[in-house]
Amino acid sequence: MGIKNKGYTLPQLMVTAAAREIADNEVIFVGMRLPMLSFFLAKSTHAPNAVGVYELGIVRDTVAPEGILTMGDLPNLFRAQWLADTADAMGLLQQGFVDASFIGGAQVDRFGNLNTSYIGSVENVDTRLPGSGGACDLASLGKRHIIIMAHQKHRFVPRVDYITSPGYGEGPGWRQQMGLTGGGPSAVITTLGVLHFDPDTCEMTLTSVHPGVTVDEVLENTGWPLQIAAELSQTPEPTDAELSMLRRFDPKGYWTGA
Amino acid sequence: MGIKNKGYTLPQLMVTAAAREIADNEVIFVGMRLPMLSFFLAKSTHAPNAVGVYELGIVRDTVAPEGILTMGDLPNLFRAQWLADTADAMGLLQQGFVDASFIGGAQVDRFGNLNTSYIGSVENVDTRLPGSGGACDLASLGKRHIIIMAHQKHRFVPRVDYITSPGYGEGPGWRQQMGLTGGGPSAVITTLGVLHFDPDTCEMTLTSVHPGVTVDEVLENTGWPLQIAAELSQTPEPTDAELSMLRRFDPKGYWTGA
Amino acid sequence: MSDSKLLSLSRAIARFVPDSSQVVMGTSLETFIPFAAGHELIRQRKRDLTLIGPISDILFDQVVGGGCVHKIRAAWVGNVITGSGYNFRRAVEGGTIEMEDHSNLTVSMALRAGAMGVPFMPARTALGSDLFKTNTSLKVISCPFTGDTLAAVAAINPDVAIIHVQRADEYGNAHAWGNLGITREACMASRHVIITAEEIVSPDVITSDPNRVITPGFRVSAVVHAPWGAHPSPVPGYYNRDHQGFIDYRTASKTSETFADWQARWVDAVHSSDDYLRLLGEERVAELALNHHVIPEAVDYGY
Amino acid sequence: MSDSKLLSLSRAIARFVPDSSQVVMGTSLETFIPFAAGHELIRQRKRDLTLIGPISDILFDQVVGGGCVHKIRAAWVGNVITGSGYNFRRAVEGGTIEMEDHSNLTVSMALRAGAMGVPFMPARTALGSDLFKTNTSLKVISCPFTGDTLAAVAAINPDVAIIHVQRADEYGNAHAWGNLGITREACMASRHVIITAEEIVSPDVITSDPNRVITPGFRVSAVVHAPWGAHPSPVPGYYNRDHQGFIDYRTASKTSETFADWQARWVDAVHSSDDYLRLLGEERVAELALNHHVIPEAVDYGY
Repeated sequence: MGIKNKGYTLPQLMVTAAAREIADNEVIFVGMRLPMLSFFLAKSTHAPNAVGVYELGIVRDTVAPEGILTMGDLPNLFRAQWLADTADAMGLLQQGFVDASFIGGAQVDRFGNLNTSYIGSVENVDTRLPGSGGACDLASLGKRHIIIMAHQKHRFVPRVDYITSPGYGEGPGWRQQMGLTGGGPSAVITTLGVLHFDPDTCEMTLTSVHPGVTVDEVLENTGWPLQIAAELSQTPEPTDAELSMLRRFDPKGYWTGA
Repeated sequence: MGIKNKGYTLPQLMVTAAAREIADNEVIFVGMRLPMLSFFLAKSTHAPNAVGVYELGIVRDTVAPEGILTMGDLPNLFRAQWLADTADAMGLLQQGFVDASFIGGAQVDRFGNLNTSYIGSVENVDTRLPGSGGACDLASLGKRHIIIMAHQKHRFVPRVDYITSPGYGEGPGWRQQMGLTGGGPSAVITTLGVLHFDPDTCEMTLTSVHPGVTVDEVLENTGWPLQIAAELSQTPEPTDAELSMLRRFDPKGYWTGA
Repeated sequence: MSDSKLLSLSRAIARFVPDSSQVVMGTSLETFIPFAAGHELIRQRKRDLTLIGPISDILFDQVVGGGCVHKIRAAWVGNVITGSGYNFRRAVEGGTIEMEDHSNLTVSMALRAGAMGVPFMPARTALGSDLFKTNTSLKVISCPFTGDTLAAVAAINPDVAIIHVQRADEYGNAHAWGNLGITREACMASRHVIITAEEIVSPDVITSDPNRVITPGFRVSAVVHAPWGAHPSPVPGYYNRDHQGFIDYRTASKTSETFADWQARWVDAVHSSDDYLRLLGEERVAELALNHHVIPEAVDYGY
Repeated sequence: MSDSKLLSLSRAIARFVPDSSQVVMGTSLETFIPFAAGHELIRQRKRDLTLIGPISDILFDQVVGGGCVHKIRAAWVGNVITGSGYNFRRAVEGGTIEMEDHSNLTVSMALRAGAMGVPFMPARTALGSDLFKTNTSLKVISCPFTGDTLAAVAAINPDVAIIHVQRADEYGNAHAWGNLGITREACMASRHVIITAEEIVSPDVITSDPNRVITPGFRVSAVVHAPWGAHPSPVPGYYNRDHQGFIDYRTASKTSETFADWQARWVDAVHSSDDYLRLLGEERVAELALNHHVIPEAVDYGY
């Protein structure tokens, strides 16, 4: 993958890239795994006033005082701003108070539709995945969402087998037609690079590649003819300060270890 | 009114009669004023396991430790079983967990429809009354409700000017037709007697007169030809035990004074 | 941490309740009624307000009497222990205010719809009633699954919720305990939330018990220190209901003239909670104090 | 006061969870997962259950592995920190269980509809998604007021909710603090509620803080004393999450054979919370203890 011996791991690079998608003062619906670390990193660096909303019924504007593996670990409840119901968190989301969220996926397509439910078909299931959780809600209702996933050809497919979390569906105008009032995916952070969505075509477009990754490598691992941005950059590496933060949030390297 | 010098007041008689409409173990949605006293009296005598649900978000299975004038007086919150939302109380009601409730009214008609909103017409208001509060919900959703009101000809009218709280509408089948899934008024406790509803015709029928009240007096004060039960009785008088309870719940006689 | 949202009552009302606002208040029914804030609406001569609430007790009657109200969307307006609200009666009978008649359940569902970001909520109440005649926020619908006849209640998203609580920090995080009525949905549904609080406390007090917080601080626009701000209604942990205040108000509000006197004395001449307490008198204040206490069994939010 | 509802875990499950029941559990998502009760379902060889919940973590996977499940109505089934639930995968891929695919919001709305006694609730989520293909409880509707396209979610009224809490009295009044997920609506919507509690306390403890009660006692059918009943998930005030338990379970559940060994050791051989704690070992139990404490600032519910 080309980032060995650079002093950081691939997950650390991805978490850092994802954190940069968060602006200060934003309300973030925080998902599990890497997204949680991205939120913590953003809060501790450039977005100190970001507020975190968690689907299990937590709002907090501070980082948990100790490394945690799930959003329900007790340090994440400790001195929270609000402990409430899932519906309360979802109400904030559905009203449009959530600026951004992060979602992982097993399959994604050129319009950012995500599948975390069924590989194969519903009638003839090859692989059953865990399902939506809150992902479908975040993809439907947030102002924007950021996708984080492994960049592999069997995951980056022309058309997902099942839409768990709607992206731009079949292209421009589709969300409005379905009744989705706004939002849609804004970025995809992968193991190879960062992609954004073309505002006109709604198509995923490669905007940066990770250090040591070539564009050809990205194209080979994408199941459709991928659009490349005119100004393609290299994904910025995590700084030492970011890395030391990340080690605090994930002290055992459970999520971001090599 | 004929009950002077009997050692109890008319409101005390009415509250006692209303209390007898509650059975043990029932869940009662407790309204303001006399109904609250009726519930307390029932709980302290023949219905010790009755549970009280209050629209402001209180469930309690004990009587408030001190006389109160509103359901929101702090003694009614003291050691409550549940302090919650109005919607929680209404959910119990709408699901069908409430056995009985009490409603007052300014106008009632032969089918038990109640008006606590507009006298005259909506376009040309003679008198504006306070409105529904929770009464419309109780009348719509409880398994049964008991009406408590003054028995006067201008209040007992052939057809109410405005249906705030639906009774049997225009007669048999009306509630089902409107989409109301059950319930309806079961009794009316008035200043002159007690009335129940004929299961076949849904019409209000006089079943007992208060001590010293004649049937003619009731008929004169009713705005339509009132049905009289074949077995007409006299409303039982409050016992000494009931009266002493009532004095505890309403120590200053605010509701039940002469 | 964000900037402080602590404002004086007059600045909070001036800034977040312009004329023609839709205002939800009195959301806990008989408890926590934000009288101090309501009186400030009158003092500032607000005009064309729409008042939203469940039963309101006498607060709505006062604001109507102050000439501030264009429309009421509520289930009940009056004086809980004495009956009619006379300013309200005069205004409706005189045709000077519009009325949207709710039940307690429909107003709760309207705000829950607002809080959940959906345009309506279904209910089984009010079917066959005349509320449908005087409330265009109600429609009869069929359930898409069962075919049941239902009442659809249109969402209400007020411009501002005015909520009285026991304690809040300066960032808008507020604790309330006691019955909550429709407070949670009112806060969630409203564009702005003004918190008036018996006490302003440090954020550490609030984060010591996050289950008591009624709405997240980032949704709150202003925090006001308003001791005795709910008198004559009760506030759990602080003071009992002052029944005499409601009984006196009944008499005072019987005519427009007597109401004007009441307003001059109890509203226009009052410029602070100290003024108000002086008017009330020490003896009356002392009578409302709690004499029996229940301190909850401890819990631990540690890790 | 009514009769005591205190039962042993085995009697509560035997009595209130017959075969073919619709069971909602795991309602607080990652916290308070009622593992002890779930294991009792397996020990009693329940059959044809329908499991309802939001994310379930590994509890649903275990009950599926135990052969108790006919259908799942949930948003997510797996192992939060490791990914897939292998019993669940095998069962769906093998066609032995039916699936109704929800999102966290739709399952909450389904239970809120049940709790409010209405046959559906509207939402704006999942529109355009394939959840509509694998969930007949979802339909597309138009708002009767705005014409907006909405998702209607059909009500779910489970036969029984199994809820783990910190403390309860023997009459079914229970305190829970922490994040509550969909617990409130699950309790309200269900015909029966089984409470499993870390501690059984006197009613005075519960009535000292009525805002912490999750559902009124008269709606509860059974109360079970189940210390450590949510392990390896965390319980605020009692113990931290035992991540190793989830990691070990991942390995143990990889094949049907290894799962059978796991079930024999961790479920079938366990007959009490003492058995379970012995199996866990003192050292591991000690590691999960809280080391940092936050005791809330006091409040007063007096008068």
